[in-house]
Amino acid sequence: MSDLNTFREETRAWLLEHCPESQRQPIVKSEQIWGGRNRKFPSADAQSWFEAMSDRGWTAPTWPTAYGGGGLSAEEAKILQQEMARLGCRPALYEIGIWMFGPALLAFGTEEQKLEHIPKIVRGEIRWAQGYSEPSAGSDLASLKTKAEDYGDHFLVNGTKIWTTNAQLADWIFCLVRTNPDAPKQQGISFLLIDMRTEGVSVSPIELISGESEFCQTFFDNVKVPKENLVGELNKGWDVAKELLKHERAMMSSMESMSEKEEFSLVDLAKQTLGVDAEDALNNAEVRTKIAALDMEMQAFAQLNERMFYQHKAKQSDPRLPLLLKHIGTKQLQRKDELLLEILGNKSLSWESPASSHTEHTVTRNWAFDKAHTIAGGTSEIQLNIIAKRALGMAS
Amino acid sequence: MSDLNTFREETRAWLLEHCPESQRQPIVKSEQIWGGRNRKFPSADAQSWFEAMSDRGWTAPTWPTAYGGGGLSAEEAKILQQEMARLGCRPALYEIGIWMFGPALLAFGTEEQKLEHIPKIVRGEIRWAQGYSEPSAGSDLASLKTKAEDYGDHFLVNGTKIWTTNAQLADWIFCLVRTNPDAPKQQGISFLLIDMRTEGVSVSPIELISGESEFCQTFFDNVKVPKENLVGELNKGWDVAKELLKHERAMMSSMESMSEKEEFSLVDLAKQTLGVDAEDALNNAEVRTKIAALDMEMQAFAQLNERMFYQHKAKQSDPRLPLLLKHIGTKQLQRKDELLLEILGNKSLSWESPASSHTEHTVTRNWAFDKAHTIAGGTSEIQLNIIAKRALGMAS
Amino acid sequence: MIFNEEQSMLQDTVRAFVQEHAPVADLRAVRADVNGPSYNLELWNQLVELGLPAVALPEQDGGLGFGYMGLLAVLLETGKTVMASPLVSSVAAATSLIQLAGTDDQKSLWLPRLTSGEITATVAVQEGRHYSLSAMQTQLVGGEIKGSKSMVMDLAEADLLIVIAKTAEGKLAAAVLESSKADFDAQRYCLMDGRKYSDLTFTQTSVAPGNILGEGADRTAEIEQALNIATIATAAEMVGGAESLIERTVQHLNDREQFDVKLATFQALQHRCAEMYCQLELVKSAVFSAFARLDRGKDIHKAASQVKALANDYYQHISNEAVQMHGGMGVTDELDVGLYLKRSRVCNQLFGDAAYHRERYAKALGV
Amino acid sequence: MIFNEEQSMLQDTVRAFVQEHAPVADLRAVRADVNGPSYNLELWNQLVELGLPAVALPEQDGGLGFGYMGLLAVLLETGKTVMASPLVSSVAAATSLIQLAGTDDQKSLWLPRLTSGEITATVAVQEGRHYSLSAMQTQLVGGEIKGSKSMVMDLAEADLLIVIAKTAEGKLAAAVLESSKADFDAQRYCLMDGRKYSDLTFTQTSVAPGNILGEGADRTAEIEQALNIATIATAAEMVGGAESLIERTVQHLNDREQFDVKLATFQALQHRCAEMYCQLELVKSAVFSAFARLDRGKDIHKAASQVKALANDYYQHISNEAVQMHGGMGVTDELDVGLYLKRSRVCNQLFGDAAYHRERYAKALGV
Repeated sequence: MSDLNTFREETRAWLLEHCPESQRQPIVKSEQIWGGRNRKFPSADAQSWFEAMSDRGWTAPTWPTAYGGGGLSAEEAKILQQEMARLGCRPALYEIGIWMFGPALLAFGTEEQKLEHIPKIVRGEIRWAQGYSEPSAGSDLASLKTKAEDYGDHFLVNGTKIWTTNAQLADWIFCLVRTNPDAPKQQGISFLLIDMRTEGVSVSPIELISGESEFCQTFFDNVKVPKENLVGELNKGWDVAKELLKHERAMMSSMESMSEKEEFSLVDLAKQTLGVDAEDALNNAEVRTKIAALDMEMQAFAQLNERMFYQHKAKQSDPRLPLLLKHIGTKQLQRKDELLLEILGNKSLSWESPASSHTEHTVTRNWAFDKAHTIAGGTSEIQLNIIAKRALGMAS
Repeated sequence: MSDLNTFREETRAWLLEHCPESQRQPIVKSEQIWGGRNRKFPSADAQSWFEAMSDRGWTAPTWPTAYGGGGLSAEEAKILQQEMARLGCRPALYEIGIWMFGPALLAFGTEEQKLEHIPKIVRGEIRWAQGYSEPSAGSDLASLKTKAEDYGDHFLVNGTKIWTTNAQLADWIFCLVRTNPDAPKQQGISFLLIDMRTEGVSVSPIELISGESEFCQTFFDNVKVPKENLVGELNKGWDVAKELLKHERAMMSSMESMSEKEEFSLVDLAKQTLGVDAEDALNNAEVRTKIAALDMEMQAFAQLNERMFYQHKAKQSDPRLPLLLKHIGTKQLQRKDELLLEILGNKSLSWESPASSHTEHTVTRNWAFDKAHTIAGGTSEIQLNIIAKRALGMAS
Repeated sequence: MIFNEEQSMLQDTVRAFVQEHAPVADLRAVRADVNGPSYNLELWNQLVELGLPAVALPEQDGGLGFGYMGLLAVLLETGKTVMASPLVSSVAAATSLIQLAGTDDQKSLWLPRLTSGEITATVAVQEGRHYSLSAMQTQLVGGEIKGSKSMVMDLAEADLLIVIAKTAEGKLAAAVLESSKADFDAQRYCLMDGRKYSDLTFTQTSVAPGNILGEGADRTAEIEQALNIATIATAAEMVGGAESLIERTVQHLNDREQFDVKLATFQALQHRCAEMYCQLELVKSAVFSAFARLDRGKDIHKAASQVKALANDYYQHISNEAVQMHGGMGVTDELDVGLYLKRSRVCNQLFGDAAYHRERYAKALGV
Repeated sequence: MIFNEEQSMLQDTVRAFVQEHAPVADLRAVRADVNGPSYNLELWNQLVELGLPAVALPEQDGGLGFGYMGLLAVLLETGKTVMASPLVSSVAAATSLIQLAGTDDQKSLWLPRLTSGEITATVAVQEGRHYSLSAMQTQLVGGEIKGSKSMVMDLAEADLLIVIAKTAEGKLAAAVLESSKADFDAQRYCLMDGRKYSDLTFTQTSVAPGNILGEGADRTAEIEQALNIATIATAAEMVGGAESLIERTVQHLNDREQFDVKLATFQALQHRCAEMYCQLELVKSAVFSAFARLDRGKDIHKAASQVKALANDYYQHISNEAVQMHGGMGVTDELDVGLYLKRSRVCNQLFGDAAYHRERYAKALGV
């Protein structure tokens, strides 16, 4: 029996022993475990499962054991993932420290920085936020204005970051700041770590059109940041950001499946709704056509993903195809939302009115929230630019 | 009674006397009278009506009598137009010399040039063609390459012009040519008149996707053009072209009504077609929606035109609205063509097969021909640029 | 097809008033007060002082004689700031119903109080999820109403409630109830446009014969006409909103720089804005045409469907584009664009969605 | 969902052959010869030598066993140059019909001659203006065919004509006629794609029992399956055409300068090309999925409608955009884009237009 087979069997046995039955049910958003000084566990089972995993470093399976990681090879990590999926084990920890920041710090951080921050990420003791976007920068990230001035042993940071997800819950934030105002855009930017408890840091939530808010604006008013919190070289923060960005896409897609947003099948909801109300059958010839048209395209999108999967398996991946996913997927999602609104009619016009059901509220809230999907993480306009240039080779 | 009222009565009487009954029927394309050395009249009535009009200079009512024009004031010309419309008199002469070139020559030509060319236009003796576009220039007219080199008493012209409408029938052509290759684009261009009989001029027809062709490509191979055929100053041809362009739009819209293209009502044709074939009623729920949707938009376009008319009457014209017409109108026309094709099904796939009727052939030919409408006379892309900048004031 | 001098002056007056006194912030205040009125009563009283409840009606009915084109001028302006008011529920819908379908006695009883602004009224017509006259179930038989109604506007503020129902013969009838005294169940709720709506249930609500418009005569045609008026009035408000959204979006793109150039210089955005502007002027022309037909006494059955279907689809498109072009800030509640977006979806459902009106229009075309 | 090694090699072979021997100019030659054959017979013979008529069928039926995915590989490539051939009429439609619906005797009578390329066959199914199986009127009762058929492909070149008709019980039946000997009226004509089609009238055409596929057994399901195969084969050709059009358009925009910059740098054009490319990869994925299902023996009723509706709409859009982006030259016959444009409209009508397939798909969804 090969080593990997041994590893698989041992892992399976270990998971069966340490993952309580309750932690092998599909997870709901409210039971996700996020890190942080003030973290809370939804249940004793959740805490014991988390601690078993983090003790082995399996919250970050491939990270070096020197920093508390699991030290697994890529093959072993894959087996761990497969076995967890097979048993239905919940992810032990949700953290952007795990998904994005940790890998970048491992690549660019000093030994001291790694020893200081990585173990706390693995053990979920510190929750990280991301400070990239600024109110006036939009898609042009490199035009950021938050500045960090050199004051000898520390930087003095002034400015503001927006879309800092759950910043009110975060302990630390990693930021892109301008350290050389005279250099061309991307060349005067550094990557800085800031403790949210530092004097001068404040957070205010952003209310979205959907009424929800997990986003914040974070303000820095004469915030002193020790020099040792600089990651990578001075004015070379863009390189760190690029490394981090590589992990963001992977995270975005895993977030999708993890966030467990309550979604509805277009066809199922249409059948329920159009079928029940006899009067609605009268004017749904057009709606019926729209349902068929959209469902066909959504199937084609699923088939595109499936085709990419088989290409990947055969090591014949077409590098152009991944460039299409975000634009197509988000546009379809918004079309589906609009069509569901049309089908639900006046019951889809609120996420709180007593005249509508939970399902109707959810459809409506999704509709509003999903407007952000064609903006966040690279606007559709940027995606189309990229497709034109990189997939089609159009001159720029 | 005012002078204008007198003029109206006299004009009406004169028209009644000189316009034969046969020339007061709606005109069909084959009976339009175009000028030219080889012009032919479709009937004796047509000839007598043409000669009566041209003798009075009323083929060009407002042009000075010194050059053979009618010498009418704007008010009188309007009355003539109204009375002709009231009696249903056919236009006496179709000529781009009348519509576009004459007005520009009157503004920029020398006395000799006017005396030479204007009377022949008024009397329909010379047919003019326009030589602007070039194969490699597209919408960027000013990048034209046809060159006219100075050889003392004459220019030597080499190059090619495309989309020269009916050039095979024209006697003369007015051209934009490059006389200074070193100047920035628009500043090295001159406006030149060329006799098509000159050695080195040749014409070849362009076949369109609709199988039709009234367009040509015209070639100039070492063509000697006397210096006196330069209109306006050397290298200032762009000014003449701009003057001419002002008259082009007016012509384009009057051409629309004059060209009498056989058009079909979407709704009428749909009723005939969908009603007759019982089997087609089965899958037309979607088509029915499309008909309603497009008809609504076509109505709105008619209402936009109507609103502009009333604004104009009240001297409250919104200058942004005319900028919209070409884009909206041509797009709707193409949508209508596509929908008619969809309705007619496999009977709409040819303009010559014995399996289809005259109506079906015409619909199909229109479909193909109308693809040119969003390209010719300013592409839709240029139109949208203009709307964004001039109507909406978007920065450029 | 265009405003006459009086109508233009009226538009100027209303524009000045709305821009100064009823900015979008006013709607936010209405929205925040979830148990409060559906519109700012004080602002409404000021509109009453301007005579707006009487604007459309002829002088013999106590109106100011601006014609419905006058009401159009008003709605285009209030739409620009998504101002909440009973202009659609009371002025366009209920007042037209009484004027068109009422007997002389009924008109003289109610119209003066409506045109003076002493009272307001609203209409209960929609049922279930989607507005559909042909699918209407509520019955008015033997002097009693039975059935349920959804999405009734401004009910708590209205003195009169006009219920549209079907007679035993399948004709339409309109019953005028005093909303505070009549016997029915009402559930009041906010929708995402920040305004208040009610769902009603009538188990056996009695109506006196004198409270049925026309007092027994068949008023189906008049009721349909009044609802068509309410339909195009809704569309008029939507056109005002769409116009304002395009202005705001162009302004944003002209102000905002990215990659060292103004966003407005990006050709893809220019073309999309130009397309939106084409849509705006198309639907605006259709709206002007419909109101002009109305004032000329012509039928507006087909026109109403044309106008509402176009307004629904175009405003939906324009509000989506406006949010997208405002970027990240476009999805925050801080910016006003989201309020237009939500109002557009509510308006979509008032007096018929686009599919309903396209179906009705296709029928009118005879296809 | 992707080609295996053999299928990829087959695609490479066909690509090399088509690009070298069957450029778009070949279709022009076919078109110019209005009374000539519907495709270049010499080129077809070369495809026969490559074994293409046998590509999809399993070895026990005389096929090469590439599966239908092999046929997909072929059609994507021939589609790229809008090559005229009987691949859809004979290989995808008629051969599948016999293989699926024929008795063992019928299969051994006809399949070897079809797979060897000795003969070709075609199918008469469409009637009137629009393809619709449910609306089919042609009857096969008492051994006689009565009815008419439209838009039959490649009839003059075909040795066998398979007529789809309804039985007295309303089931589908397929009758195999020797096209040169059978008694029916045919009107042959060119369509704008340059190929030849025929409209047929059957007054009382006799069919021997042995010439009815299945010889009396109900073959409705098999006939529908074969027609679904022809449907997705048509879509596969369309995807090849659309792919080539996008390449040509991008090439043109990269080559052509206007206002001193390459056309390809205009953002509005970039975005429109990017959208076209998204459409292409979506429909291509759907086509791969449908052929893969077919080879796995799964039902493709819904998949066929999905694929054909998407191919119709996308290719229509892409061909319109390609003409527009080629500017003035795009509307001349000199450029090839117009040939793709016209072929796309002909393909739209073959085996069902988009509205037909959306309707069929909606029914399959159960809405």
